[in-house]
Amino acid sequence: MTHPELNTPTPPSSTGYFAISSESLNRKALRASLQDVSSGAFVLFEGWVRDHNEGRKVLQLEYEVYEPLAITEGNLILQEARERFAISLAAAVHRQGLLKLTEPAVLVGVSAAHRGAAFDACRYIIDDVKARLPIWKREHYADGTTEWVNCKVKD
Amino acid sequence: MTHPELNTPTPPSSTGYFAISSESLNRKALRASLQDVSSGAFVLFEGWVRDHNEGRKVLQLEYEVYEPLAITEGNLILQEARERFAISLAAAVHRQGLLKLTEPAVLVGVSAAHRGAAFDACRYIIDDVKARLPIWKREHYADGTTEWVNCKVKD
Amino acid sequence: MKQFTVKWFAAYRAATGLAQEQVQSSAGSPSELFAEMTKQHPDLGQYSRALVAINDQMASWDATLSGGEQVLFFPPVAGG
Amino acid sequence: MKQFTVKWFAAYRAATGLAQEQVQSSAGSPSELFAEMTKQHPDLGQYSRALVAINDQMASWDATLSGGEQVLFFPPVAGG
Repeated sequence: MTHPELNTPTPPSSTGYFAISSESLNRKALRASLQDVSSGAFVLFEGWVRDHNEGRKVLQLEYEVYEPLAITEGNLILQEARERFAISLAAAVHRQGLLKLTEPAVLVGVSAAHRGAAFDACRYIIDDVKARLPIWKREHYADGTTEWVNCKVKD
Repeated sequence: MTHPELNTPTPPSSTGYFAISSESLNRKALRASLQDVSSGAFVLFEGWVRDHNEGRKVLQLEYEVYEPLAITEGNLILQEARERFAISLAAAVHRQGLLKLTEPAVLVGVSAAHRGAAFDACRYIIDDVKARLPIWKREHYADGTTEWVNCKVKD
Repeated sequence: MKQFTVKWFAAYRAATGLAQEQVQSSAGSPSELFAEMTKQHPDLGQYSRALVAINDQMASWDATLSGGEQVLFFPPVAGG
Repeated sequence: MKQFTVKWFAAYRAATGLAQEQVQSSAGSPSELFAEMTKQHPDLGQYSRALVAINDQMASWDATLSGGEQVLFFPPVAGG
């Protein structure tokens, strides 16, 4: 069963959007889409690639995304944030494919009349993006091996 | 009594800095100063100028800063944040002078290994910057009048 | 016996060597289906179970499978 | 009588018409000094009291003034 309609990124709505990108993430475009003259606060979260994980040197990072569900679930998280917190606009974009160490893996931006709601909503969104979206990270180590992060049964 | 040594902005330290700027704030420079390969999270707060306040249309905004004390107190707030939260680097910069509506009034950036500390520290810093620093805002309204914000005794 | 399309992702795909397979099973839930599949693909045992989707909708491990569904097994996610 | 340098900022400067003035006073604390100044500059009464600094250090309203200090009266701050 295919869902061709889910393979088309949801177009930016009037209250924000969730997107998956194979290109370097564009902070300026994200901020511009959230600009709003009635908002006094803007909070941006950026996920950065760390060069070490559990003692191993990381050279590059790869994200696999199951895009149809990541996009619908991502937009659902944004919708929940707008319902729970008094915010103006919210948007998020997540990388897929190979990333260099200096590139951000995810951006979450929220504008609001007041800062409390902007902080709370931004944190809610990134927490749920990390916990609920079908996105997996594979680290490529200096010793030539790779590993899917956080997948193994804990001993 | 003069304190010429306090009129010199504190130079960027290895763990961040607080600054006052008469020019448009530079987000890129702030982020670059907080980049750190051991950090997985970056949180940026931006204070935006709203076009209305209590029903009146705001055309532009003016910040008066008592710079010697603002800089020492601002750096003290950053130092407190580094002591209370497990963060890598923190910096903040606040505008003075006349601002257009599209310009940010303040930027606070925090990098950390994990996002919880980055969010908590960023919020701590902006809360205290707004409450403790000798900075005053004067709104210029569409009807030609101006007012120092939040100064009047409440009825 | 019912028929399912099972899709494997990330570490699961590496463990099974498959991106997708057609499965005959009497499993009544994703939980039962995953347990059966782990017998066929013992390497799955080293990975934790995380989320499951049915026909591109997030679903519960105890959801009812009637047959004909596409079942997506997701290893622990790691976005951000 | 002690001598102080008092500095006014923002709304206080607008209310007093002064950025700075030399003051003779027997006030023992910033709190007492501000109350005295409000009698001289009645327009100060419409504004709330907020923070005070002595010799460029944030201070308490009940701090001891010995004379010779520079006292900075800050109206309610509004950064960000």
